[in-house]
Amino acid sequence: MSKRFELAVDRIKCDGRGLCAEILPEMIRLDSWGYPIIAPGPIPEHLMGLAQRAVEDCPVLAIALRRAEAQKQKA
Amino acid sequence: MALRGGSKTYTMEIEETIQNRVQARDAAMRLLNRLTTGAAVSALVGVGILGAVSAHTIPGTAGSSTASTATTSSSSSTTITSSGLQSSTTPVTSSASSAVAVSGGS
Amino acid sequence: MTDTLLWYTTRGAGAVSLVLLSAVVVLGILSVLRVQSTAWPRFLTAGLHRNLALMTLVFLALHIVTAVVDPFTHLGWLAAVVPFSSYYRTFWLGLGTIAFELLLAIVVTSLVRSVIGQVAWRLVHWLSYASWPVAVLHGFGTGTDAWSAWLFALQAVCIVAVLAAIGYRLMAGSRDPLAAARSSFQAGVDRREVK
Amino acid sequence: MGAERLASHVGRLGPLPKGGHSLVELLVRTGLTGRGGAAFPVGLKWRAVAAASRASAVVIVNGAEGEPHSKKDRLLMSSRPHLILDGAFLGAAAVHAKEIVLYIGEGHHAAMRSMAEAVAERTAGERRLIRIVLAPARYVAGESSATVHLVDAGIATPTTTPPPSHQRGVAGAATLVQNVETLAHVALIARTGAATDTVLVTVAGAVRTPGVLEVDSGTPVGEAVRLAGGPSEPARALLLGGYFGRWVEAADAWSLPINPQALRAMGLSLGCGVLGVLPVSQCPVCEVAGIMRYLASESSAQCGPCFFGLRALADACTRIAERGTDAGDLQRLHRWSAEVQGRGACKHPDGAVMFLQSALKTFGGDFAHHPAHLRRSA
Repeated sequence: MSKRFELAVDRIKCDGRGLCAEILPEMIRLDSWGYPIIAPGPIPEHLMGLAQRAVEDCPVLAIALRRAEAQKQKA
Repeated sequence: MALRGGSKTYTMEIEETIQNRVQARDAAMRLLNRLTTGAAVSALVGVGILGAVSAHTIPGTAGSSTASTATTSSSSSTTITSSGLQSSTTPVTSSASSAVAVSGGS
Repeated sequence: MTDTLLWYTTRGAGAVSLVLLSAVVVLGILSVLRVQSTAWPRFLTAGLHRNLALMTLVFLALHIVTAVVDPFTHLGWLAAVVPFSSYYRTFWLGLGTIAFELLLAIVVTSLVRSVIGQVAWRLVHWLSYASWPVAVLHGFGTGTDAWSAWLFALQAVCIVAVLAAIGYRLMAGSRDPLAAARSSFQAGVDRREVK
Repeated sequence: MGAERLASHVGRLGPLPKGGHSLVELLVRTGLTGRGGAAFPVGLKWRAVAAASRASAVVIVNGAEGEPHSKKDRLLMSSRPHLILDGAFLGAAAVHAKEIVLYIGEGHHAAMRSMAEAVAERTAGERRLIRIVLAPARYVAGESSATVHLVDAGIATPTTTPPPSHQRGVAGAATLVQNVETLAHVALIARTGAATDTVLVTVAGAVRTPGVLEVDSGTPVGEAVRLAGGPSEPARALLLGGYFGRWVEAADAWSLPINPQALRAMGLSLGCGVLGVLPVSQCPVCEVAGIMRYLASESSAQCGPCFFGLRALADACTRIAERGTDAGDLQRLHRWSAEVQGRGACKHPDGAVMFLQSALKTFGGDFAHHPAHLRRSA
């Protein structure tokens, strides 16, 4: 439970390169202008590897993994 | 009401495209692995081929004995720059070897 | 016998490294240009760029190690690390050392990009445009005798490919769709001089 | 109606009381919320800044007032500057700040002069704390991370949150960004020990005497409109809370209480306190299209979804306004506004989209059967 992560996009850094949506289409799609729309909620275990890949491959470091819990506390 | 209907068809569209995009992703991942492996193999083969070509184009040609004598002679006189020594011998073989180069390259 | 084998391997690995490095540079530029198609997603360009860059290091290692242990050249390990410290072809070999160290810096910073941050990473990555030409020069300078014809042909191909990619990039301009609007907005709310 | 001098200010209200920790708890109890638009609970914000302060916090007194119809902040600055300064000093003491920045819209000349003169009347010790910074006249310049970015780097564009300004603001220090009216309320609460019972609103649009009013909390909207001379022609709807606010049909609007908490309980918001009256003579679709165009042009073009999304939404609104209703455009409006929501570094796209969604709800019929014409505000 404590190891649940979700994806967070830095909207200012993101310039719509779209690699994340190519790598993880299960959770990320692009809007009409090429910017990612992330499915809400924690990343399922079997997609963690791809999610990590999406984070590492972002050319502008605009997407990151963060603890799902921290978000819940805030909301 | 238009909104309800609209968003519903839209989500269905998304479900469908997710499947396609997952398949495209998997195909591209396989392609990446194949291309990388292919590049590694061709690079290794390339080292072999280019090494061989390099051996052939060495002055006095392929004979490894000549090459090794060249090494020993130069190692005995390290202070003399070997580049000067070798380049002086090139004009004799250069035209022939460049022809080899062209045929080998194609 | 082993001596000459080493010597040939050095040259073969050097030439292969140059080809790989050129491919890496071209792929990097294609990445920035956001080249893609349905069968060729953008992460493929990026992934290949990274994989080939790591592969380049492997072949460069082969190139350097075989050159260093080759008794003919008497390089010693110092020459592989400190530029212009070898007796053998001091200048041209020094270029090779520089190119390699630049490349090493580029690869290492890329591996720790998330730690050092995007700005620092990008600054270092600009060194690619220095590393590649220096490597090409190193190839020209050290390619001996008739081998140079071979090498020249290979290098010509690499140079044409990279220059074409660079030219394409310069013509294409910025691919960030927000760049123009962003800078014009910022110009309107920039009060740095007033402060 | 000149600015109140320090002597009369002190004469009227008495000296500035001690604030500190007990004031923070008092603010939490009174439930005062920010009057800049976001309505964040003031006590909680002060508590957070104080916790992160390490005696080096910064207070930004936000008088940017970039909202096109709002006038209440500049009126307050030009008439009761010392009340605002009192609130700022109380804030600085409560969060252990080392600096107070007066952040004033560069077009608000009277407010600027009044605040500068008021500062000059204060003690040397107080003056040392204060710095005045001019805010560019753009909508987002008053957004809290943008105020911090301007003070820090000289560029009034929003920055990525988290971390929020109250944790990491000016030069990395915890920063309290507070609207001028909010600080004036704090200055009064600190003296009386009780919640303030008035609210500043700007009545705009189709009323006889548009302007700023101070009304008792809970006053019906209709009463405020009557105080502004009443509608100048039959009213169609009310825009409550400015451009990030909500549309309400005139018939439902008049009875709404002007009270932040009560409105919030009804799913509405007083926002920055603008009550905009739309007359029946004006086409709501065209009005909405114009405002969407403005909000799109005020995107700082840092986040793609905001810049492109708002532009596309404004374009679709304009197409409906100019060429008449199109089912495709209407559907796109709904889809895109859902897509854009929550996808900016700041709340600009969210505010614009909520405005649009409320318009689509309130003026659903107008959007569904709009003839081809475009009537800008007459």
